[in-house]
Amino acid sequence: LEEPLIFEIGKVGETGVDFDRVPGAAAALPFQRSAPLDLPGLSEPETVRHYTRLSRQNYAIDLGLFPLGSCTMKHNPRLDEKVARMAGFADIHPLQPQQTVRGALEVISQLADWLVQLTGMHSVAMTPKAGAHGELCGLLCIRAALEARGDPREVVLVPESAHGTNPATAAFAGYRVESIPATAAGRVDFEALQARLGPDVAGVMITNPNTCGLFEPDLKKIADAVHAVGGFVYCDGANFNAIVGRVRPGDLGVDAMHINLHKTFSTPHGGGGPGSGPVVLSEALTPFAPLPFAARGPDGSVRLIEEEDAADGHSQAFGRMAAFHGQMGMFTRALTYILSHGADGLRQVAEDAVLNANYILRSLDDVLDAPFGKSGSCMHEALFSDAGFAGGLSTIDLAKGLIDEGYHPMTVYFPLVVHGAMLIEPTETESKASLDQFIGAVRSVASRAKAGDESLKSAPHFAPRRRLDETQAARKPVLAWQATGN
Amino acid sequence: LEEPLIFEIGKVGETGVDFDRVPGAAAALPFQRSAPLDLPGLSEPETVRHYTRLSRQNYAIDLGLFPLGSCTMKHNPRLDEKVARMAGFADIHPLQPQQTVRGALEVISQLADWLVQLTGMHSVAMTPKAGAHGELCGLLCIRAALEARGDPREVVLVPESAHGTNPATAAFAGYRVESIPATAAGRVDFEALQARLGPDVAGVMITNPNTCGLFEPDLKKIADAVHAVGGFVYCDGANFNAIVGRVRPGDLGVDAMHINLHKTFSTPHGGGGPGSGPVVLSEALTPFAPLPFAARGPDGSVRLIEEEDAADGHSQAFGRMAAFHGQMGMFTRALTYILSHGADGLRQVAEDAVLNANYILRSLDDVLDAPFGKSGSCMHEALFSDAGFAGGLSTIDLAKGLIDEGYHPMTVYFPLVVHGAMLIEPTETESKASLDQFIGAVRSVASRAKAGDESLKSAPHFAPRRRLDETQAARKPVLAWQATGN
Amino acid sequence: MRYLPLRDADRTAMLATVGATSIDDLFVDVPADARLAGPLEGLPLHASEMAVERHMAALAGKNLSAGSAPFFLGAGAYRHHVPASVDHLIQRGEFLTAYTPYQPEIAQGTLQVLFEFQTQVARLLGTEVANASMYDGSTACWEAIAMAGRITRRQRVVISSGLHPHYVETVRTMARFTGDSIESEAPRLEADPGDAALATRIDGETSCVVVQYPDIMGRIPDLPAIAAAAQGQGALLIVVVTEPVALGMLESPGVLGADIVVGEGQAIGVGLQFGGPYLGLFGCRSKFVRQMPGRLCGETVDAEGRRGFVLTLSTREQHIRREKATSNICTNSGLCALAFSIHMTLLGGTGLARMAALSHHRARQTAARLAEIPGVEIVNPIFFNEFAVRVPGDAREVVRELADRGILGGVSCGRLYPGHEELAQGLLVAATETTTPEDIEALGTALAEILA
Amino acid sequence: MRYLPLRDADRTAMLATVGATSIDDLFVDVPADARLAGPLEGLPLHASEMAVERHMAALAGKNLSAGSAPFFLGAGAYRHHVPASVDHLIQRGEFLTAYTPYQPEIAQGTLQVLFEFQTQVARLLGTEVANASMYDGSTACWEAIAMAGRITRRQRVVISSGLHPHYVETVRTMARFTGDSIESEAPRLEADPGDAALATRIDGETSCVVVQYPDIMGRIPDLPAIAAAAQGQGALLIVVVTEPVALGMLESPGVLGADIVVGEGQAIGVGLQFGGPYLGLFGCRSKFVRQMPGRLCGETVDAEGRRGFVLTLSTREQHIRREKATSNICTNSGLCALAFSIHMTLLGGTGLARMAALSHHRARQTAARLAEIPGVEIVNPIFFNEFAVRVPGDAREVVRELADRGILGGVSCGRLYPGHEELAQGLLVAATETTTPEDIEALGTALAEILA
Repeated sequence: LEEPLIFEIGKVGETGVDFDRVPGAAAALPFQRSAPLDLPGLSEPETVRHYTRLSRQNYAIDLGLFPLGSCTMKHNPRLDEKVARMAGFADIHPLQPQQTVRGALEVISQLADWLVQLTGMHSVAMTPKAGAHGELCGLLCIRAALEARGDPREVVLVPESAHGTNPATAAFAGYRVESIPATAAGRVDFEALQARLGPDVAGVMITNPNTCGLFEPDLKKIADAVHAVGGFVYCDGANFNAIVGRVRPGDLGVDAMHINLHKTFSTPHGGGGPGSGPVVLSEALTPFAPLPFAARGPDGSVRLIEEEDAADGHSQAFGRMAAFHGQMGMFTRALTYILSHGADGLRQVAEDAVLNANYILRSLDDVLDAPFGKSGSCMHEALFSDAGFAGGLSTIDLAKGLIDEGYHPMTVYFPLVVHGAMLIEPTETESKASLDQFIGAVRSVASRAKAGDESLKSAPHFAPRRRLDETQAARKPVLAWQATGN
Repeated sequence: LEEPLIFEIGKVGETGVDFDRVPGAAAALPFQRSAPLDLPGLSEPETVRHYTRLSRQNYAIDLGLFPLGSCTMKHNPRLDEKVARMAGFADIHPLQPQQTVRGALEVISQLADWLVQLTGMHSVAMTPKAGAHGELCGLLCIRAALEARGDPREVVLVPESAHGTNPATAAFAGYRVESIPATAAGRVDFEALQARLGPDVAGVMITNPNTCGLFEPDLKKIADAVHAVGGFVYCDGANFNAIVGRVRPGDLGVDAMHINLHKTFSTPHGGGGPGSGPVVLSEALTPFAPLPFAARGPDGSVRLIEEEDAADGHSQAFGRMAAFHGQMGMFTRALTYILSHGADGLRQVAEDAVLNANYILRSLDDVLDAPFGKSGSCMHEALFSDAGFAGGLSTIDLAKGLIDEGYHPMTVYFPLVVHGAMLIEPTETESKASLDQFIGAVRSVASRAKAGDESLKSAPHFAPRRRLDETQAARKPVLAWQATGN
Repeated sequence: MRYLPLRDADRTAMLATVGATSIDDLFVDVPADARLAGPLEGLPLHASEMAVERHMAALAGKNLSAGSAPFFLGAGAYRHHVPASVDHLIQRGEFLTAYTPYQPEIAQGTLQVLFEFQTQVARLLGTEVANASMYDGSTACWEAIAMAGRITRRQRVVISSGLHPHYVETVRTMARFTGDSIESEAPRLEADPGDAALATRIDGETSCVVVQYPDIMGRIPDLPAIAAAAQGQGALLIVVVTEPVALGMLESPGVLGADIVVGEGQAIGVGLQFGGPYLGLFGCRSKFVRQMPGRLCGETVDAEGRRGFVLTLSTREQHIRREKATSNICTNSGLCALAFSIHMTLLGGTGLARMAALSHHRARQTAARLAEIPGVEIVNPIFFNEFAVRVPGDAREVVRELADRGILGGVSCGRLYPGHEELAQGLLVAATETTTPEDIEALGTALAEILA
Repeated sequence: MRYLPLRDADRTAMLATVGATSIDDLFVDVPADARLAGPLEGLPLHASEMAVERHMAALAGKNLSAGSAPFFLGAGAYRHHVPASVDHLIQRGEFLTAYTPYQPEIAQGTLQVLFEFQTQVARLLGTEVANASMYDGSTACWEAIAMAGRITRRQRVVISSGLHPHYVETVRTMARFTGDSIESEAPRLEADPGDAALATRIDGETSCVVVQYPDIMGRIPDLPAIAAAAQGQGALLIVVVTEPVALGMLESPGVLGADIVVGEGQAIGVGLQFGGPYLGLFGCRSKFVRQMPGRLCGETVDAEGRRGFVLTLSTREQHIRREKATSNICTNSGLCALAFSIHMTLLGGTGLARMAALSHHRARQTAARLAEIPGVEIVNPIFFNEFAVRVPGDAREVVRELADRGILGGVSCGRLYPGHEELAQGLLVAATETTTPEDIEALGTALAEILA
């Protein structure tokens, strides 16, 4: 049965919510609406059924391994969801008097303490709303620091293999982006980087472990070189899951790094957010952290520093990243996750994540080309390419073939530095049995791809939909029901 | 992907639950276990995935119309689930001092008040755990009343069309069961019943509306006749959904009736329970109601009458139906449901349930034989037979064919008084659009059945499983994993 | 009316299809004088979700929840920590809003769960087979007695004094109408569970002996000895377990010789809920399987040879056998069985053992603290997680005074055994892994104050 | 460690497959002096679910939740009743644990929801198109300004004094690095929203005018007049809505002439959550669609011609365009958009109108009660569900004293505009359908006492 749109199910004029009647005379306001909005209201039975049915057209972690490289699709503990729904967290207003939200401020402070210690940094800006927002926060701190010393600069260096958010963020922050090439071993080319450094370079943005799933062994050397010319090092923390508890970025010279709470600390992805991107900062950048922030006073209690207090010793704060104080709902989940694992468990997370990825790398490198696999182990994700596929088949066909095997595909065509890239991140929450079953499926589809099996071209065959026409969607966009636009 | 059993996923010796370590010396108890039980423990990710995947092999109300006649598969409001989980209801012990559970006793009392008023009866025994348990409670009240007047009797009369629980219950209560025939119009044969009445008859058990989906117009006459010979009338309240708010069984002479809270008052069926079967009682049976019960005192507060108080004026109570005080979790849900609908909404429930059933009856009686359809309207469910199917096809084949259309089948081969019966109860929570779609599907399969379409014999083709071998299952039962028994 | 999707325009169109002029036409079979003209008077009309939620929350707020107080109640209902994932999973609509799996092709989720549940329960109880659940422990206990009667064709039931008094009452009620003779007596406040005396009551007319393990006072009866005594007379041994977590530490009753083992499964996965819904566990020797009450799920294959599960042996059941059924049970405790099974899947045998060990440890700490209080005597020093203490004076009064101090201190024997003055000083105290040292100290301090 | 399925035996076997002797071998690329030898010191080790739950519950218990007090806060975050089914549905694993729908064949659930969401938002805002969500209202506001700059190729931004000060601060922060000139000032405690003065500030270099509707004081600006003034100079009108429920009663901004409409969607379906995650709404004229930030879902067909949905126009986005993208936004507020959409699906236009009418009614009742108090002045008598009052003395102090009495009485202007002494007497008071007459009386009584 095909599921219709809500506009095809319900009628305008009806509603599925009961309200008490308003007694007395009708209101008279300027620009008062003459008729209710033309949106249908569905009864609860219709609503529950609609969304339940729709949900079943999705793939999700709860259904199976979700090997999207760099996205860290790991299990989301249900305790975290329960805690986030406690009335004391879910039902408090951001502008309540601080005396009535002591526990909330304590959550922010405890989480901040953990993030600082796990990264070996000096402080953390908690308010960014997602990873990309955190990148922006970090770059704005760098920019504020440079401006504070009267040394505005123009260029940010970004490796070819970076997430698209990195150059976009740098551009949004007003910088010119220049690319740094990669070595044959999939790392930043230190020589090329060093050659480009100069007084116009505000900083570099480096992902570590990088998007090839490899640790950047030269990071400390790079940081030293950047610092030597007065620049700063921004680290994209998307892959922190691979090293949490084993390496502290602060020990490698990083000045700023965002942490995707929905990756390393397992807040749910929810079909595309919400995220949360706290940014840990070095001592040099700390004075410029945005407002507001939670500060623990001498008596141990936590206070929120907002605009009204900023004048007292926080005057270099560069401003505000968003209204209110950040993604509280994600903070409670992340803190719950962190306390569940503890210092030992988080270290185990990194170890198991890396072990699982290497197990996949070695179990597939005979059927799939592993561009950097020969040179050693990987971190938390295994990178392959479509080299060797026959019959014009490429990465997309293997990906769609995997759907028919019951799996979500890996990240495809990223990083850009590898042709037909396939980036597999199993995460630490998959069992060996689960990996073995997945490996079997990939081997099967890979063999077909190498044999030029034509049927892969039209895969998936058994999903809720066959391949969708993305060209048509973009050429004449239909973005709302019956309102075909243009 | 086939979902393995938990015993095939997990390993014995592992666990998915963390506990603090027990310090100090090990315990020494008699019969202490030498090794942990041989049950595997799965990590939370494995567990969540296992049950999520399994759940998707089920059909459910949340997925579509669930037309099981007499089972009243209506929408389960989510507010009811939320309320039942409030700590003040979910996390209280049945033997807490009464001073600490005033709210819980109030819930029982408020629900009891509603049930008494909606049925026009005198009192209600709240403790029975499900409908069949309520039947037993009602019959035991009758038996206690008869014994109290020194007039034990031997026979209970049950119509042919009754649910199997009726005769089973009567037998369990120590009675001999005799059957009453049905008329051609699908009602109890009053003449035959009257002829059988005598001083050996303890009572009759009648379902109203009956299992043919018809109201018993002679119920009052029957009750008068039964009372005239000193017997009692038990009414099976499984179909109360059809008349709630429009008819009070108490006005028709009923002495006892159980109410399936999971039918009329929409507590969830949960794949087979829990149910809850409070029994409303006439004045004559009230003194014999089982312990414990909630009683409102002169000051308006509610007290639980248990064994310790029974001596004071409750000495005729026939005993206890079960430990503790009944299905509290279902009471909170049912009261929430009742308060949501109110007196007007409950009446609308009956009206819409009956209207929906008649709409189905009239929309299908040209393609399916409706044995009692010609004589008038039905109540909340529409009865059809497989008369006219060709090629050896019967009710089961239509039922399985409906599965391939995306629906759960109706109740089949019940009531027994109709050959190849198909009993369709749409309930009031289906929209007209939903009914129209279902009617279309039934019409389509019915046409194929009348044309003798061979492929129906092997339906379903598109379900998680094809037809299952029930004979093999019963001949050599395998009731536990690897413990093949016998 | 947010749960009713029909609109007035729909109703009008449908009445036309039906050929009725008004809804009243469809209720013509109802005698005129029994038709209600409108909504019942004196009752409230429909209300918004917000209003109903507030009303119910206000009632909930009048109760002192176990989690918000030092809590030591047991006596057949135990408070253990249930992982958050359990409640999350049982709320999936496909489990919550499904019916009994009568159409197995589209109910394999529920059926496989029941098959796994049966296996878990059978191993826990130490029996060869287990059914797909009963209402609760007390009704399961009666069903076991009735089943023993069918097997032995005898009617004399010998019940240990250690059986939960509500269970005894339930059994007595049923037996009053079936003619079984039920022999039981109240327990004593002493360490000896009375196994020897029990054995002497068994004779050649005894259908079964019913023993609770651990018993209502927390004592651990000698099952092998009782099994030998019963089976020597051709009687069956029925063992009742009201705290299944005990079986994480104690040997399973089936292994110790029980013929039928029933239990209250609430402690695992289900929660307190003021007494219901709970979960009846039922296991027995496989040779008795056709005399078992309740639903059974069995393994089979589908038309393509794939493994699948169905409800089976339904010829025992009321919907087929009618008055000749082994029981009248129909709806059981499906969702509670699911919750139990998920919790048990997370625990495994090892987790259960750890939960049991921690519960036992907390109970021992509690007993040690209470023993320090002048006038308080620990009745049975050997126990799993529940024990009886003797207090000076009526324990009912002590419980009330503890509640006044915000402490839920245990179950008084006076409440369980009204009229038994010899038990009035008895107080049953239970602990689990949820009990904290602070809870124990709070109880000890308050009790010392009350008794001072 | 309950979330980690690997066991030591697995690890050993897998290390063998990998060809490593220990896990350390896999971290060889990490410089030796940066490798941590063991768990970080001074931090706690892993804890049981029960222990963590208790810790977090204790923290939650230190907060005064809105539902447990008379509650009158707004100022950009509103407390409305969210039906229980909303939270039930968003917790389905298939929604909760899915990723951004990059593989549309197995993500039609999320994609169809986004398409429905876009349609609902577009109709609500009165725009032709809407995107699939932004982080929140404040960041959406900045994105709209940046988009207006791309469209007009101008850099002068005129901001109404009625825009939420956090939004102004957010915009100022971003503009500090992009070179846009931001012109704004604090509002006054008066009934006039200052539309006329705003219009005079628009000139031929103005990129856009940003107006909040209703504004921070609850006043309702004259959008058609401002639209005319802006568009007459070639500038765009950006309207910001922080209380979307207002649009149940007030005409949609797009209908009144706005070119871009952004909003905070939190009030519908999402809840308070101490400020986040919230939900940015973003709609505009369809001619600007290729300049829009954020994800867009579009309708298309699959290889068999069936209707389906995909993310589209991604050539605007960072993962394709990199530094030339219209925004750096990647993860947005998918789950909040789902919650909003479900709540809106239940409400429909009619339910939204009723919720708005009831909220307005409660706010009027609140204003009437407060007006009775000597010394209290209602600043703006025309409002939707939030209004400003002038109290004698510093409103911050009044708010604190109300909190001491267990009442969450509003947001002081002093907190929103530190340093603006002329606003210190201002208190913003909001009501919704969750406000009861008892709440209103409690506020009135307490405020009268405090001011007495």
